[in-house]
Amino acid sequence: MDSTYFQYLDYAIYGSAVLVILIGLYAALVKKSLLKIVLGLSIMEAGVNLLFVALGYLKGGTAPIFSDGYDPSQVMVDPVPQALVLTAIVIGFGVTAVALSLVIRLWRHHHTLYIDEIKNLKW
Amino acid sequence: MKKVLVILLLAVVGFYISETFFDIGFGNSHFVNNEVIKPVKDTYLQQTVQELKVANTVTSIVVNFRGFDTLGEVTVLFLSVTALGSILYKRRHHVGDRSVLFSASSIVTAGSKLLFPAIVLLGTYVFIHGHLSPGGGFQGGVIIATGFLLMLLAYENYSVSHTNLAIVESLAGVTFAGVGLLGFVYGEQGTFLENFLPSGVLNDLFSGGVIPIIYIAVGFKVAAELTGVIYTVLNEKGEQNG
Amino acid sequence: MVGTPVLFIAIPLLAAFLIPLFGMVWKESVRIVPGLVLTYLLILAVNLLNYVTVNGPIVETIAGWAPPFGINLVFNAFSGFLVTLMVFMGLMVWLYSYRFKSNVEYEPARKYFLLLMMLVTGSVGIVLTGDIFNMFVFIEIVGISGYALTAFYTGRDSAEASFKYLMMGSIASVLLLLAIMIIYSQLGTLNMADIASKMHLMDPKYKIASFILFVVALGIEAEIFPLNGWAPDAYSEAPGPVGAAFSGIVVKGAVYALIRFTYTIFDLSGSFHLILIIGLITLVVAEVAAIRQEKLKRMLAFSSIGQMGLVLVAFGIGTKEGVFAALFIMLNHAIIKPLLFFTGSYLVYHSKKKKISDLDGIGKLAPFTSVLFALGAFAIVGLPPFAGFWGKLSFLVAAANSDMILIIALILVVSVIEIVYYMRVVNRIFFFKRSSSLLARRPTPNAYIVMTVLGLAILLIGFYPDSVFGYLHNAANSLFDKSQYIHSVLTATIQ
Amino acid sequence: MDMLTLILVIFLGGAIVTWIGNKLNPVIGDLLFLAAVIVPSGMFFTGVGVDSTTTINALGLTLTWGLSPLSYLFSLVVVGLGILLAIYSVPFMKGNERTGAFYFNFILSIGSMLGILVSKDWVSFFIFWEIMTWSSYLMVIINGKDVQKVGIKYFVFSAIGAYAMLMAMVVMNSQLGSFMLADTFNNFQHMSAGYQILIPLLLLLAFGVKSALMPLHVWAPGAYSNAPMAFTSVFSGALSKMGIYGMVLVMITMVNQLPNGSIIRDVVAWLGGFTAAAATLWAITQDDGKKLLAWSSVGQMGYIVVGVAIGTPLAMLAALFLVVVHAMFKGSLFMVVGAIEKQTGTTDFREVNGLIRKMPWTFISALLSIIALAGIPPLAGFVSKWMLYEALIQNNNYILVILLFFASTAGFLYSYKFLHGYFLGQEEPEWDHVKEAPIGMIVPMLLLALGTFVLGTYPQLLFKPIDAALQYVGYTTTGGSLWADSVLFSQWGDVVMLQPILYAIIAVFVFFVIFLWFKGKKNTRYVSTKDISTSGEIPKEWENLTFKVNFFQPFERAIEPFLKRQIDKYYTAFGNGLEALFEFSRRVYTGNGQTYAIYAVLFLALLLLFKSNLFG
Amino acid sequence: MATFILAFVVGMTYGGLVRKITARVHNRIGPPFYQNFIDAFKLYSKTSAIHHGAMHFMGPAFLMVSSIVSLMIVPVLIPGGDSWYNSWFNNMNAGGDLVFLIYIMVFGSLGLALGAGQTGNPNSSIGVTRGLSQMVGFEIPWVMALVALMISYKTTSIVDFINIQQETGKWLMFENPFAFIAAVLAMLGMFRYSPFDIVGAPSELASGPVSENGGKFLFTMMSSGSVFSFVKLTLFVDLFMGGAENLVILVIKTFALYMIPVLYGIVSPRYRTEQAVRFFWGWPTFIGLLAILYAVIF
Repeated sequence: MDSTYFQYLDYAIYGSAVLVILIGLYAALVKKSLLKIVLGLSIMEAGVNLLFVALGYLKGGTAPIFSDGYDPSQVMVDPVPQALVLTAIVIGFGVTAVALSLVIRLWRHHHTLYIDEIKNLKW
Repeated sequence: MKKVLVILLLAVVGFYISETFFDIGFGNSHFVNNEVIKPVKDTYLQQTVQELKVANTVTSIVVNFRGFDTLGEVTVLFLSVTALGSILYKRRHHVGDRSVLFSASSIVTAGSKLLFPAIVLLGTYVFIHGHLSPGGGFQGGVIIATGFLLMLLAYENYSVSHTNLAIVESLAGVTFAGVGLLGFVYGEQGTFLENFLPSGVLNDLFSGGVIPIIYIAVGFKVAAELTGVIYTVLNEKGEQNG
Repeated sequence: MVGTPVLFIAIPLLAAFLIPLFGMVWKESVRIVPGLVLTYLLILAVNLLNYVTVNGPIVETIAGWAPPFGINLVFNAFSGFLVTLMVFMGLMVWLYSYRFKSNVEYEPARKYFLLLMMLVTGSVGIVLTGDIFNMFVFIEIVGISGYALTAFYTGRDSAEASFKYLMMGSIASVLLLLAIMIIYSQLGTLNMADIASKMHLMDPKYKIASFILFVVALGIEAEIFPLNGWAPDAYSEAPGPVGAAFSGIVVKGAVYALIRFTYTIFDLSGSFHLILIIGLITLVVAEVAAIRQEKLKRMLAFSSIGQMGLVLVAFGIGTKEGVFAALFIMLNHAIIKPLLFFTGSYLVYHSKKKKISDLDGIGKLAPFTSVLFALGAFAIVGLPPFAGFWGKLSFLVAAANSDMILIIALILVVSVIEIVYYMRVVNRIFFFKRSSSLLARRPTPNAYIVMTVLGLAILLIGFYPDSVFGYLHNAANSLFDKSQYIHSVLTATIQ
Repeated sequence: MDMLTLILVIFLGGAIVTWIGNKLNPVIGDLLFLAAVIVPSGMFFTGVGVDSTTTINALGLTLTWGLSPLSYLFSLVVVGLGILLAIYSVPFMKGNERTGAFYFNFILSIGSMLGILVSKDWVSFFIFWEIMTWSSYLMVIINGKDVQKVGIKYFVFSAIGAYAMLMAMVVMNSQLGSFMLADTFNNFQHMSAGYQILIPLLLLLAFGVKSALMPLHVWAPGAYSNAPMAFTSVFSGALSKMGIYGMVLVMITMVNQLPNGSIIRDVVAWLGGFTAAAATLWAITQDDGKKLLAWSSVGQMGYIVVGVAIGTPLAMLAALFLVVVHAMFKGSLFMVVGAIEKQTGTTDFREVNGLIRKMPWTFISALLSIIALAGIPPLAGFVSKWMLYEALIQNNNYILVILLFFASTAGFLYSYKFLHGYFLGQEEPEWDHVKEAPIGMIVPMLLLALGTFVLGTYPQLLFKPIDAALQYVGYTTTGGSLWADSVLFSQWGDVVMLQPILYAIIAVFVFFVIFLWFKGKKNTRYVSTKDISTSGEIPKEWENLTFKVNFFQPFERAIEPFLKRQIDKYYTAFGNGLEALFEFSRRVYTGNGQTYAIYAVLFLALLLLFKSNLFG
Repeated sequence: MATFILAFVVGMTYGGLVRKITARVHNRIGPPFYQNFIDAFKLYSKTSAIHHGAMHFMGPAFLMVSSIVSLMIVPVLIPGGDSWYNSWFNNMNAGGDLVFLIYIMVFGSLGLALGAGQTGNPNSSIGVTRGLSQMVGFEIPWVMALVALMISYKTTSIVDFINIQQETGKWLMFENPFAFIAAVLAMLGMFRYSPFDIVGAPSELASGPVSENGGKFLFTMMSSGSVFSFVKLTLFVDLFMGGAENLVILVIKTFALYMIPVLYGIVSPRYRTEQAVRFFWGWPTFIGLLAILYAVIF
């Protein structure tokens, strides 16, 4: 592929990933519903993973898999970020699960998901 | 007011982060045979082929080079299941009564009964071939868990016994940690999580030493844990409807 | 050599996976097994620490790949000291809560002890690991078990506290990942020693960005001031022993990470000052907030945040004496604050609102617990001849030797505030008219043992500080020479 | 083990053992208590020489303990008072539920005071100082009476002082690289000029708090009157003297080396004089014996501070003499109040009166001590006061002389008020049941009171140790002894010359007593105090004509404008303001999780924005 | 002893004269000047029937002690004067020290106060408090005056003062007039005549410290009081008027000095206590300050 194409892609990919992070953060900071906050958190993690995977890309790289008929001449993308992202995804899943269970608990306790009403602990 | 403040803050943060990453540059070419830094990935790539005879480098990294991370990650899953259990724990915990959003039609039930074995089979395939092809224990485990999810959604009274789940995930975890500890004994360097089995030949199913074993264990574990999560959450019915 | 550092991680994980199976066979085992594991770990830690003090740091490589390719664990005097401390505290917390949870059924008990063990393991892992991503994983382990333990009591506001903790925690993890990314993208490696050795190759722009992200991410765990909103809620709503575990174990891990990044990995000029300023702000705000608390455990939480701020200040001084003082304060805090949490949670056990004013004259009812609480209070405010004094003294000496007169004055003013609120509580306990409808709970035998051990430790360190002097000194030295760390890791031969 | 260490260890261990023993059985507790105080004290008198030192290594520091003539002088006060009060407090605390805690703190504070005196380096000095502080703090609040107010006030002030000392000592260490007292004093010049000013000020703050110097005195009245009287004797007699001890050290060793140290001297001296005068006025207005004595202790400390601050040999002599004497008479007076409280249950002048015939021995010791307090010859208070005046006049501090004269003259008022309030006046039927205090309480106070008499007659008993102490700290004498340049002892020829007058006084006194006795007592009978000629009519039994309520009303009216101003109020206002500020500042912790998250992002944004400033 | 007799006689006589003069000024006849002696003897011959306990005895004794001791240390005549009877009067003159004197003079009133308090008569206590308050009042200018003297002559010994005045031939009342004025104003209070006589207010019936005292007690008080006034006068003479060579001069000087409070008192109404205290802390103190300044400057 020609490189000018990548000139825009640089910004597009990183930018969109960062944007996803920011959107998630915004949701987590502003939205009033607990579920939306949890959603925001997981969106944030998704954005980070996206960014990380994009970071591992090499121009013209192929998947780092030595299955039959790969040509050693071709450069491979960085496998490490993928491995790390795998871990990160799973961890994110775990955290989200715990968060949702907490939301359920809060619903049990307060019968609302409106975060401004869940302020028994202050000062 | 608050929104404006947050947006401003996010603008600042986003600006700096994206600036940093734009400077790094997409497809960071400075890693390609960079002799000053000598990134570890090059070593990984060549060692994967030469030493471990594993086709999928990601797998080799996940399971062997950075197997310790994976152990921790499995632990995180395990913990999250435990956490779920302890957070949602209620004195009276009837197994079976769970919030039914809608009753599935007979097509769904029949179809899911049809699909379930296929899904499980696919998952198994994915994590058995984790070291050869894209995919691996996590992916396979998730696929299997989706199968269970399907059944749980389709059949209101479909139940998985917690005990079995616990046994499966415990055994899988024990396998992982035990294989790691066996590395002490049999590995020629005597380190944790070391590969002590013959590596075999590249692109062979029985290659890569302990990697397939560990990945299979991981597959079972992930499947069991995700199913457990789904099951626990499904069995949670809010007070409002019952 | 009796064992390798990786056992600190492997054994608990194995046990954690096995515990459900054991539980099916014999229910009591879910309480006992974690204790056994922790005991073994303590023995291991002590042996390794002595080994290390004799013949240098141990670098454990994993999966047979020498660093920087494989993940490695570093057990030198510094990390070893912290590990020993953490494991000891973990054992104490376990022993304390062994009967504490006797009134809950099998299921929660199993989960409680499992999570507790994993909390300790994760913190130990944070301290031991030599790989930043691996540290991230361990931080997450600690985080999840922390959320679960915070929300352990149903029916209280614990879920709310836990949710706040979780929000902050996941933001922290995102930032941590970003920071790791930046470093990896620049240096192509994740091994701390490797990073440290290549740090000079990195453009300061990236250095600064990643360092800031690290500081914020780890600061959330380490309860730095603007980031510590979750801490008081979590401390006060979690079960008593868990609060003790937080203050005695978890925070130590986070602070360790922060310090490791500041001292070893990054070579930024202003980083020490940043740590110093952050610590000062944290200290002042926390103590000031603590003086106005109505709830006992909340007050203790704020005070422990303040102590962590003090530790950061001591680290921020940036001299070897400063590090020594910081370690000493950490040690004291790890011994004293759990004692306060234990005794405090017994004292407020029957008062529903957990208010300090509910404690009037409880000293008559529960003399043993009250006396130990008073001992802890005296020690934590740094009155001689108790443990806290030596830490404070060494800190002040270190600060004075680097000409920080105003900081000394500020710290002393703050500790006057500290004295005020602790003494108010002690006065209420002992010298107030006993309020009716006041019930004290007799501690269970194991709680007696724990409190006595901690109290004796306070007295021992107070009267004979040299008993820990050597370890602290080695730890400070080993943190300080960075080149030795890098060298020992990068030339790690597979033993 | 070395003698000093052994003594201190016995004190410490004795405290704990006594506490436990008292939990077991009160009698065992009492015996252990007496043993734990008297045995090490005896060992101290017999076993410890002035030049014995011992060192202990802790945390890379060396703690050095030893005894110097100066500290020997003070330790006499501490140990002597300790023994007597130990004997006193056994009957005093009988039946009190907190006896164990009392014994514990008592032994601990005595031991720590001894420790302060023997410590030759700042670290152990500070350690013992703090132990003394918190043990006495526990003693102050042990009755559970307005604990939060008085107790916290005391502890906060002590802590401020102690931390000032701590700061000073670490700074000195960083400057001179040594914690030893001697090094810091000798190498004082080598510090930078700013520190040379800063450190003496800090130390003076520290010691001024303990010795209740005027702006820092507000803790004293409450603390003195709140503590059990058996301990208040130690408190005002010995514990406050630790501040004097430190002040002596600082004044001699540091301020003397300052180029313009005379300014500091004058300021401190003026503060002392002001303390003496104002505290005396406050004492006059009190209606409770404890409070009255507490204020008067503050006043007496003022005298001592003046003497120390002037710092001429004569003034030093007077100050140290007054240290010992004040310990004696004030200790005895507090014991008297304790006895009265024990027997009658109250210490309010307006409630008890006419105890003179019920508790004659208590009255005699009170009388002697009061005369000594008022500084009237032939008792010991006079000698010190006189030397003080002379020193001031020789040093041309005339206004201070006036101030002190005024103070001591006003002192007569509260002295009289004290005696009259308790012992004189009409005898009420409600106090008929009152008996004399038990022998264990009578003997110590009588001993102390007579001691003042002996010292007043033979001052040179005390001059020799004081002389040794002063020569040790570097005063050179002209005529062999430091009291040579006192009119009292020079112009009157010699110390011996004083005694004929005193003997004459005693002789005339005895003569007239006998004269009146034989001439008057013969064929006269005692009539109750109801039988008085109030305009001819005899008051009934239930009428109480004793004149107690606002006793010095005219005088108080005269000094009203002064009484309006209280430093205490300002401190309280300051404290409340701080608390309000704190209350406000902890509002950052709004219970909302999102707010905390926003804080986090805000912090991140700030760091990112100012990164160039942070990491240049 | 001779000193005592002299002091007794002179004091009594002055007392009698005062009563006479007062009466004259109030144009009454008044008692003869030897009335006091009669009273004294009468009182002495009386045997009192009751007493109020030990302190009641000690009070007068204290009073007597203070008056006699102060008499002993105040030089009546110039030491080493030429009169033939001079040797009768130097009993402890060597030790005439002002500070000692000040304190020993207070001693008596305190003892008296104690004795009065023992009786339980409220009026006694009231009188005592008034007296003590007033004492605090006039003590300040008095001490200021003395300090001024001490400053200017660097001694606290009365004998030295006398010698100085003998050598220079100038009386200190002219050397340092402010000191003299302050001292005299203080003396007004010291003698407790009107307007400062609220202490033992004679107009009310049987009140003040001396109430409840009859017979021997009152005799002792009277005599000691008269001795006291003599002592004070002598002290003033010694300090400000250069001492006295022989008795005649002494009598003249003392009487002249004595008239000041008397005449001032006769014509002026009585102050309340706080007024008195305020009075003493007003002008007299100011003058005392002037005296000190004067002494410091010159």
